Amino acid sequence: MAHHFEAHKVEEVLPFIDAAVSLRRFIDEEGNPVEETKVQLSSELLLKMYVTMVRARILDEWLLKMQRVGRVAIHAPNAGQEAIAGAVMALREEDWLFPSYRELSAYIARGMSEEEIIDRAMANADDPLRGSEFAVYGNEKYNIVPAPVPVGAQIPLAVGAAIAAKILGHKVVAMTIFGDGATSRGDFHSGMNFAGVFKAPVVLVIQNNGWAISLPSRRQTAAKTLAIRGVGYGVPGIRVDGNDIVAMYITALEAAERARAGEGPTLIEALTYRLGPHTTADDPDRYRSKEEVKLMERLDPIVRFGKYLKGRGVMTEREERDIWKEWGEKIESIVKKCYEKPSLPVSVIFENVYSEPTWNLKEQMEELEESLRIMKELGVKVE
Amino acid sequence: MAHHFEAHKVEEVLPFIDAAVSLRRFIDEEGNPVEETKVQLSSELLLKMYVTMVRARILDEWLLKMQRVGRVAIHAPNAGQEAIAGAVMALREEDWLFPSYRELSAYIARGMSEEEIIDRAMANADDPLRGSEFAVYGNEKYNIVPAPVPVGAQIPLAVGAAIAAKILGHKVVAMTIFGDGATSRGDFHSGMNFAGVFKAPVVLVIQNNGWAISLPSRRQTAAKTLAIRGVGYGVPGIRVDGNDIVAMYITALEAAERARAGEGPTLIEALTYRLGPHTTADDPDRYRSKEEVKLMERLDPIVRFGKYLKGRGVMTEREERDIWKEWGEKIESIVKKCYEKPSLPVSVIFENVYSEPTWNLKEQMEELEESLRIMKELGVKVE
Amino acid sequence: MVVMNMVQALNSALREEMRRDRRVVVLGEDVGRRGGVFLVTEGLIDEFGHERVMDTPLTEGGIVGVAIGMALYGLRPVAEIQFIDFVYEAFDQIVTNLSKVRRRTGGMYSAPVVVRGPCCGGVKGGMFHSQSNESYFVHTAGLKVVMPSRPYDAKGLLKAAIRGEDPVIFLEPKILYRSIREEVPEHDYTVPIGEARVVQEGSDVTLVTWGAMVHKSLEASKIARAKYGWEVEVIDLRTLFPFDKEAILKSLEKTGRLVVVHEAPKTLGLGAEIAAYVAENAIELLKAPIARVTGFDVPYPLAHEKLYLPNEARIIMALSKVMNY
Amino acid sequence: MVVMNMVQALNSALREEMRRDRRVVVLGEDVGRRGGVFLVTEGLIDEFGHERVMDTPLTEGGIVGVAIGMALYGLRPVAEIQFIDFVYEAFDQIVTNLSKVRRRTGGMYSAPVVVRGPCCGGVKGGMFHSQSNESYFVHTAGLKVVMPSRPYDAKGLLKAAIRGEDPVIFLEPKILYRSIREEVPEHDYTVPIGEARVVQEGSDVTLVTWGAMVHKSLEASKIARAKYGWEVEVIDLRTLFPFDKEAILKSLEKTGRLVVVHEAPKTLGLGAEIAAYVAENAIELLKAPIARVTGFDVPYPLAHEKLYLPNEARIIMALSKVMNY
Ligand SMILES: Cc1ncc(C[n+]2csc(CCOP(=O)(O)OP(=O)(O)O)c2C)c(N)n1
Ligand SMILES: Cc1ncc(C[n+]2csc(CCOP(=O)(O)OP(=O)(O)O)c2C)c(N)n1
Ligand SMILES: [Mg+2]
Ligand SMILES: [Mg+2]
Repeated sequence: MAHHFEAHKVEEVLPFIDAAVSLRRFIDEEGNPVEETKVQLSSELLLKMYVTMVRARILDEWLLKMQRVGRVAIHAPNAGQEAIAGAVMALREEDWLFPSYRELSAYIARGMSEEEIIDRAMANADDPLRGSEFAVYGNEKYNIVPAPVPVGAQIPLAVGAAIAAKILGHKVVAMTIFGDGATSRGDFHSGMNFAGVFKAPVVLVIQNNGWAISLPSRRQTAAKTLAIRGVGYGVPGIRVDGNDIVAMYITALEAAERARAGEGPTLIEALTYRLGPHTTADDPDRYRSKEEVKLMERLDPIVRFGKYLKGRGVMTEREERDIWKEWGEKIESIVKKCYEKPSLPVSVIFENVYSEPTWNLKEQMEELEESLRIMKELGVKVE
Repeated sequence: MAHHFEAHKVEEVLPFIDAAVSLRRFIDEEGNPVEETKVQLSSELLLKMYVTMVRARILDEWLLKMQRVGRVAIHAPNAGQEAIAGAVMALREEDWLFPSYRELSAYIARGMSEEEIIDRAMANADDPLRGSEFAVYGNEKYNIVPAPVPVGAQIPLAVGAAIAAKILGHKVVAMTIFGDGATSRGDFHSGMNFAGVFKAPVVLVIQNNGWAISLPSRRQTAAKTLAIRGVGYGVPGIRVDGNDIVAMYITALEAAERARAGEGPTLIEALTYRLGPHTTADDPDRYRSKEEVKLMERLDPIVRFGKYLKGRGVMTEREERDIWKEWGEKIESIVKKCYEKPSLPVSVIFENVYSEPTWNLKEQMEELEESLRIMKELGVKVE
Repeated sequence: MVVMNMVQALNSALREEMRRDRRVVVLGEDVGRRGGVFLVTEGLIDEFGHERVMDTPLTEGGIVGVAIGMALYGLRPVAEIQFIDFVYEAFDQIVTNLSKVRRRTGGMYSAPVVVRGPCCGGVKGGMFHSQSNESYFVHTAGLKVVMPSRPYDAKGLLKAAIRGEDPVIFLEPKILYRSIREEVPEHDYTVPIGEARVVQEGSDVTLVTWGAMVHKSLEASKIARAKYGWEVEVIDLRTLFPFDKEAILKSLEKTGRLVVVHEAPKTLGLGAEIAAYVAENAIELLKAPIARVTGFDVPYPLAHEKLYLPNEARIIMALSKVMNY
Repeated sequence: MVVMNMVQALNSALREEMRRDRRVVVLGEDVGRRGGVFLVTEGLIDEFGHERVMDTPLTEGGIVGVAIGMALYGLRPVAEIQFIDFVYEAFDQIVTNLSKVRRRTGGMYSAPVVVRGPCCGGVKGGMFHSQSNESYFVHTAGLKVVMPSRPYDAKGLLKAAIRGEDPVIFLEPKILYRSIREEVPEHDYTVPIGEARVVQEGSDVTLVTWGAMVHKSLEASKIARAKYGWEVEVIDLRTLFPFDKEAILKSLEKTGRLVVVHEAPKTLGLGAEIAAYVAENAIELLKAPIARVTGFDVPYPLAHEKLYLPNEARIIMALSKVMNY
């Protein structure tokens, strides 16, 4: 099978190297500060950012492994996109998050534990989403509404939640995260337009990771940037280096504060890069070159932020090693623990369709129970 | 019933008086030239433009009357928006048009006769669309694809036709016309984005007539203009005075030539005003003031263009009167002729669902025939 | 009691619920200043203001999607689709989020949105102002589907829908908006979702129907009684999902004959499910084939629409078929 | 003859049709360089170039809408929906334009588009990669709906769909993509739309099914024969609309018993229409109730999906029900 590559340079793939469009960045590729932040960030916060990304990276690797051995249905790798945590850390506890399916660091940033995430990924007995779907995460404890798998379908939900908060007089902001691919859907259009018209307190973050499966973002649209789309809805749009966690944090903080102050929505285009395959079912070698990925690896948000922290004396080399070691061990033991958990009961099939089961569901539950008896009789194994 | 008006000035309703956004215009409100056209337009063409608008205006009034006496199901008044004919006259015969439901002058510009339009409106035996729907017009003779009533649903069709023409190597342009309201739909978003990505030879014309039923266009979106939306798709957008038929013609001509030359799509926002109700089923007094309409009447595209033609010696006062008289009489006699035509046969109910009727349709046709017999027997009159 | 038509009954249901519960909000195209194109929301903006009565941009997908988000946050949105024929842009939000958000969030979140709008034909509305598209919703697990046939039910069912914990698709036959007037209580009441109503008792044949066809069926049954002496039991389903199977079976025990009448196209119209349910669970009750009288399997026609819709003649043909079997 | 799996059969159908007719084009998400996520379009871009094999932006509404426009102009587009669960954004274009454009233009224009995509469950796809949503299309007048159960039919039906004058929704059970291999002719052939296939003859009971359930039903019928001596006639519907009523009635004349098996949820699944059709037109043939074995009326579950899908035990329960009546 001959793989068909387009002759393109990295500069074409990764819009954020394109000098023709402005890009907000606080830390450069070598981990040096670019622009002085107006907000003073504490070392504690900076370290928390680092640890959050590390935890997500380790967890991501585990989920990949778990998928390979059949303990997880499908995983959408996060590696390279961990700086989204910065945007989420700009939210307050009472704010709401409507993520997509590639934001482990975002959940961790909101307080979700690895155990909760792994329970979800395995759809075991402790799965808060009760085995309904793969690759999506959320929990009302953290005001995180799990994503629908159809991409972008969460966007109008976030806008609606934001409008609701406004109507009720709550000072609550909704944030939604979605990919460059999702910007092509009607949901993006209607969500953005409603957000503009009703001045919804919402922050819309595009994780422009260069690709939507095999479609490069510059083929997703002929627009020069995605941030510029804001203009068409009367919504300010800003383009940031999505691999610079400080830029993500500060930009989202400003957007959230604008929203909270009643000044309406902001569209943030975060330029990042998906280092792994689209999902564990994907084969990226069919559509992009290994050289491209290699080149992009040097923009790894964790490495870069690590350099920054070390360069500014916030973290020592030893502390860095300890963080990786500590979380590597912790997560490994959590995985082991989760492996031991029982599966969900068969009854989940009929759960949560309505607030109370309708008569047809009751009839069908009986049919299922009867069939389980027959299966025993027949000696048929179904699951 | 107290009618609820917002306290707004005409300047707020009609974006085209807003000096903050540039507006292309060749003829001012008093009928004086504003900018010299680069293209020389012949007197013949100018007169044709005028006559086309007059014919549409007279026909519009007839359709209103015919609706009132129950000979037409619903009519969407065109008065005030006739200059759209200019955009359509910029097309060539081989080009395709995907209009909406408020463009009588556009059909006339493409060669459709009043008789054809009235047959359609009445859904009589000569209706080319065989009584399938109201308020929409089209005919393959003129490469006009009748609109679907769900607004904006024709946009991706026009883009698709344009892409097809390009694939087949035809030098054919597709034009689509739709309202300000339609720009909020997913179809606008996907159509624009495909047009940009595939450089489709398509001209997209927004008839921004200030209102989508009761929603003023400045509430349809928070964007400053609709033309600016083009930026978000890499499609040039331009704002023209949609009541200036010369501006419409020249802008569309440039756009069509760009498309034909392989340079891709153009978005044209034409600022106009709907002088009448939304449809014959509407009551605009519920949402806009009579004063507003009165003020807008002075922008009537026909009056204005008439002044221009007279001012430049292209048409005399007498010629003007004659045109109105001639077409008034012609159309009246056409209406009378159409009144005499028989209705469509009952069999249209089952026509054109598939290329050949499927078995269920044959069964159902028999049921219908049987029921017609029974109705006779029972003495029940259904229609 | 006040005499009301269906528009007034719906308007009073909305008004009362909005007064009762400040979480109830209304959104849609032209629902504010215009009061809706059929005036179902007339005057609400004056009483409740534009935050709770939102005139939205022209996007059904946006309206339903945003309504779901509002419901997740805790509001009780009533989203109007100006004509139910325009609901399809919202179909993704309906299938993906509205019907599944309780399920896909493990029961942590729910979206008790009412999506309401005028449906069905008979008013020369043509292809896109006449559709009876209830099947799409009935087939979608997670939704409830309602269609009233008279002002009393319209008000009581809409209140029940707004108060319920599940999403409801609320379909209003526009031909009935002003054609029927009846007494409607001024005190608070609801009509429970899931319960049919026996509109006319009869011992010979069970006729299950809903919406405007209730009235057509009553007309036809009058002719049938006068001409043939058949006593038709007419059941107004009112809730299309979950439909009241008990009421149908109970009637069938008496009559042994079943006719279903609906405006929607025949193939996979709800009549199919009712017939299948009976053929599966109660075939022993049947003395005759099940007959369906429905709209034809064609896009709704503008010309000759009266012949597209089930009428007395076709209903009587079906009654004869089951009576003379 | 060459031995092929369904992916290869579909790929060869596309390739042959694209060679035969330059109006045939393919569009969809990742259909070009990626060759589709299941590789159904693998290699086509190399042979036919990116104008005829278009990688599109991520919008199903746009894909179908643009495909319709292409068809109006004269092309024969084959639009891929990456998973049929994502078709809903296109539902407005499907209902409003695809199914009605011939009708609403008085027959002047038509849109012979094939909308194809992987459907159905069994591969741990969860809620949005497993749906069997054929009912939405079968209920929509103007569409034809097809679902093959084996490579031979997949190729022949896809060719027939591409050559036909009507829009076709072409549903491919993804679990069968690589699980079945069989001989497929190298010469040109089509399988006519509208014709069912008797997969196994039998005299006791007629089992109507389609897609992956054909194979489950054959398994179950083996057990039924071995254990109870029942001879089950298994009919693969292949075309879901217009379905082959003759084939069903002919078999019923022999057996007098009907079981329908499908993955889609029960309420208004296509089984309902088949049951209703028989209860309406051929009840005299029936010796027993009609039984349906279907997916449950819930969003497709990730956990325990094998218990959601019809299986041998449930099929045998239904067979007993009609055999022991
Ligand atoms: C509506 C819809 N269509 C198709 C898919 C299949 N699909 C899953 S992810 C994806 C690409 C998404 O790209 P993007 O939005 O950029 O997010 P990323 O995967 O790059 O994070 C596609 C086509 C889907 N999930 N939803
Ligand atoms: C999808 C859809 N939703 C709602 C309607 C009902 N409707 C008909 S026209 C209209 C307003 C359209 O406004 P605009 O696009 O500005 O066109 P205009 O009528 O002003 O020419 C509405 C809401 C429709 N036809 N289609
Ligand atoms: Mg992406
Ligand atoms: Mg308008």
